[in-house]
Amino acid sequence: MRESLAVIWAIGRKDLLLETRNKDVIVAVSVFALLVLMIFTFAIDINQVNAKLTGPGILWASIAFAGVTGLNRAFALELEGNTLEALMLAPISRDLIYAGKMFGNFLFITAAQIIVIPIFAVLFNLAVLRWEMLVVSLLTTIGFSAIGTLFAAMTIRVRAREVMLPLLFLPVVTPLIMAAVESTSHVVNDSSWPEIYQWIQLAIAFDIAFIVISAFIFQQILED
Amino acid sequence: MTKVINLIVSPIALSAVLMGTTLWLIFVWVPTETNQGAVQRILYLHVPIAWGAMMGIIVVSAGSFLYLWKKNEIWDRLAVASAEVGVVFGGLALLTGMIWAKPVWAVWWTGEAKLTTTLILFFIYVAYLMFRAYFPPGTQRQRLAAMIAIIGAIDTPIIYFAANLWSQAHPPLITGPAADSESSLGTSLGVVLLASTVSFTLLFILLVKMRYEIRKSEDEIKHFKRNHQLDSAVLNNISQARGTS
Amino acid sequence: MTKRDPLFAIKVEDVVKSYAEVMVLRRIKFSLQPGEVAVILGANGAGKSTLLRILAMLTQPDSGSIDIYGNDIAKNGPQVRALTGSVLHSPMLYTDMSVRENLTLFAELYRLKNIDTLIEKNACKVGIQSRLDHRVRTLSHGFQKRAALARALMHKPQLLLLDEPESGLDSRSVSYLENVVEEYRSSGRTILMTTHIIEHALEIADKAIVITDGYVHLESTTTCLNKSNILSAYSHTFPKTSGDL
Amino acid sequence: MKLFNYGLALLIVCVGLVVHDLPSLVLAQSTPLVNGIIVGIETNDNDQLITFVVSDSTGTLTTFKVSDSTKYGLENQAGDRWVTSHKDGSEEAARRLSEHQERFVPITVSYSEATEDSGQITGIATSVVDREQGKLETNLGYIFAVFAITWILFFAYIFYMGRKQKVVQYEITQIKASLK
Repeated sequence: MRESLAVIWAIGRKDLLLETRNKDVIVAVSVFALLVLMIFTFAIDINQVNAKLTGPGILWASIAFAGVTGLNRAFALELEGNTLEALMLAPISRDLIYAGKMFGNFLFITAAQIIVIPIFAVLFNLAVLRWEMLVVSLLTTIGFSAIGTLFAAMTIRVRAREVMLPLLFLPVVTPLIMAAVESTSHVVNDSSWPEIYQWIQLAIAFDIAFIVISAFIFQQILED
Repeated sequence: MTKVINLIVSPIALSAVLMGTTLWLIFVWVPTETNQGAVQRILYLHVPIAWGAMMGIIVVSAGSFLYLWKKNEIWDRLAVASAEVGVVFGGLALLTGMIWAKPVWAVWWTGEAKLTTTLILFFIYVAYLMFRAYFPPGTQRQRLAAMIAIIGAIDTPIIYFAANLWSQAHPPLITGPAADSESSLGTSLGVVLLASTVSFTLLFILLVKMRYEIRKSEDEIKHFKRNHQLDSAVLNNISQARGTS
Repeated sequence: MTKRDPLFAIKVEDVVKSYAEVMVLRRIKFSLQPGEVAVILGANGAGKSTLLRILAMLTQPDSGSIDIYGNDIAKNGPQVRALTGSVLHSPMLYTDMSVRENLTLFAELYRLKNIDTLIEKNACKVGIQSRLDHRVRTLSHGFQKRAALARALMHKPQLLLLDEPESGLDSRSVSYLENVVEEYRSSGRTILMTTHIIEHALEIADKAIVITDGYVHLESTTTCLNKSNILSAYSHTFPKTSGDL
Repeated sequence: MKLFNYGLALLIVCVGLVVHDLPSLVLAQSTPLVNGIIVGIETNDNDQLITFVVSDSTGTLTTFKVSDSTKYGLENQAGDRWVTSHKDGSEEAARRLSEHQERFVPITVSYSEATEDSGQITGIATSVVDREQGKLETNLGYIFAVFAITWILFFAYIFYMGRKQKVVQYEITQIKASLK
């Protein structure tokens, strides 16, 4: 167990180290998300009345779209020097590679959210910075990185990778996006915990289901 | 003579006769429903088509699962054939449902759970087919596609649950009178619906079978090409062995 | 859980691998004893690299079985990978990290102890100690390959797989490679490499395996081989009809 | 191409049946009806209903005036049906109708004395009830659309598969020829 965690940490730390060198993913993800937010503030005339109604949806739509681009980048990084194969040569089971890459992706999306959510709060004038929001974004990010890592690994050899990943990713994560949007709108409406909780439950169920499936099938994805 | 008999008892002829009978039942035999009027006849088409789409998804995931388990190409062929036919049925189910909803619910689309689930599943299986088209050929493609199909199948109940919860939070624009009010038709509705479901199930099976056969021929050509190489290789091998020893 | 079978370092039986319409490996069968330095020869596209990738467990064979030191690679993947070191076509290093960072990462993945001294020691073996803190991107191809070799040696694998290790290397790099080969031979460990430089292969290897048309055409110790009978084994590499109908 | 013929035959049967049966599908209607959802309500100072506007499935707006003889048969959300005439409950009528408007519940209005003024139809409602009868004429287009789209799509798919089959067949004959 401790050895496995060390391996996951080594892979994740490597992603972070590379990120500090070339700043590919976090910058791309957060700038993209902010751009989507900005376009929406032009497309929809945001005011006190409709901000609570439209804000949560816009926030998570922008994070989902930006997340996909980030996932694409994060795997492109392993493709450049064929390094994914180097990881595959190591005497570790393939689900540890999955867990390590997922950990790295989780950190990237989280970092992007740390930048995006406060700016969203300012642009839409909404009080999202509550502890419930922490739970929501944590669970959503786990789900995004679990599914995203899986599909990013699957689409590595696909011709139109940049198109194929969102096509697979977005429909499958729809329930998670619904859960995130609904619980965020409960958060901005100051709802009580039980109301948020039913959506949190959905997110938890989704995360558990897909982490288990992904770890189960990731074994077979990498080999051709 | 035998050719004529074969044609008469062939599944295609049977399907055509059944479909014709179904059309007769829908347009002539069954009385017009009083709540919705003639437009209710769409039901006899929409429900069996939606059923076909659902069947497609079940067959895709079952075939994919069996392929991963048994590694037999038969199951992969079955999965891809029924995915393609299922996407046709699914697209039609969405279209016919939308056209039906407009006069009855006064909108083309609402956020109702079944509709949302059908739409998302349609997208997942479109992505499945596109993935197969874009991925370089080989066993890895079949394996990964099978995994996507299974992920889609596992996602289905979660999507339905989420969509249901969502539509409770945002009451759908209109809850359908078609769904709620009892029909004035009684058993005749059931008879036509059953007949139509049987005909469309048969049509589904026929289409899947046809797609499957094409796929099988394609695979045979592929295998033949390999084996042809094998023959020349065997010859070379023999001559080489003579030359060196 | 599995005991090492001292008789064979590698035992490959009936391995088949095909990509779409091309069957790359048809029925590969050979074995190596511990301590042997073997070289796989064959024309371009004969399937040398594919075979090495299968042995390194990057590619799954369609059928056939492979034992490495008594471990079935289909069942004991991680154990086999711990016994194997590979340098394949590309160096497979993170170009934005230094050599030391790369080696540290992989040492951690291989769960090695005393990583720092290990890195220094292996860097000396391949003559890269002066470049340890340079980013891989800034290094020449030869140094990148040496770094890849250092990574493959770190966990003292019993079996070393090298895919055209001398391609693009200068004479200094090649001499480091030869030292490694000598060290392996003297310590009773095994090397399997591919190459297209036949003279060099005959010099350093104990055994040659010639693959033509997806079969092992010739499996022989190098003492009774010379360049001409290997080339005659090559001559039937391209059958007149291969690939076409 | 068996399946091609099959699709063609079905298309002909389908079109034939629709044409043959057209008269019986168009049921004559004795009183003019409008089905649709309420898009506007006007009340007087005593909250009594004066007029309301209904949008039918084609988006046509019809304004209805109410008279004392107008009959209501409207259910509330709980499903209780409230039946009365305008004379006895014009405030309740306004309440129920605005509730229907909020919930987008479709209603059926039969009316008399329709006048058309610059495209705007105005009628005097004789009865306002929860949707009971479809306005059958407007539906035929939808049925036709559904059946046409369904069969055209199936037909196109069968055609696509037929093309594919032809290609495969051609390749097989090529292989057989090359073997000889």
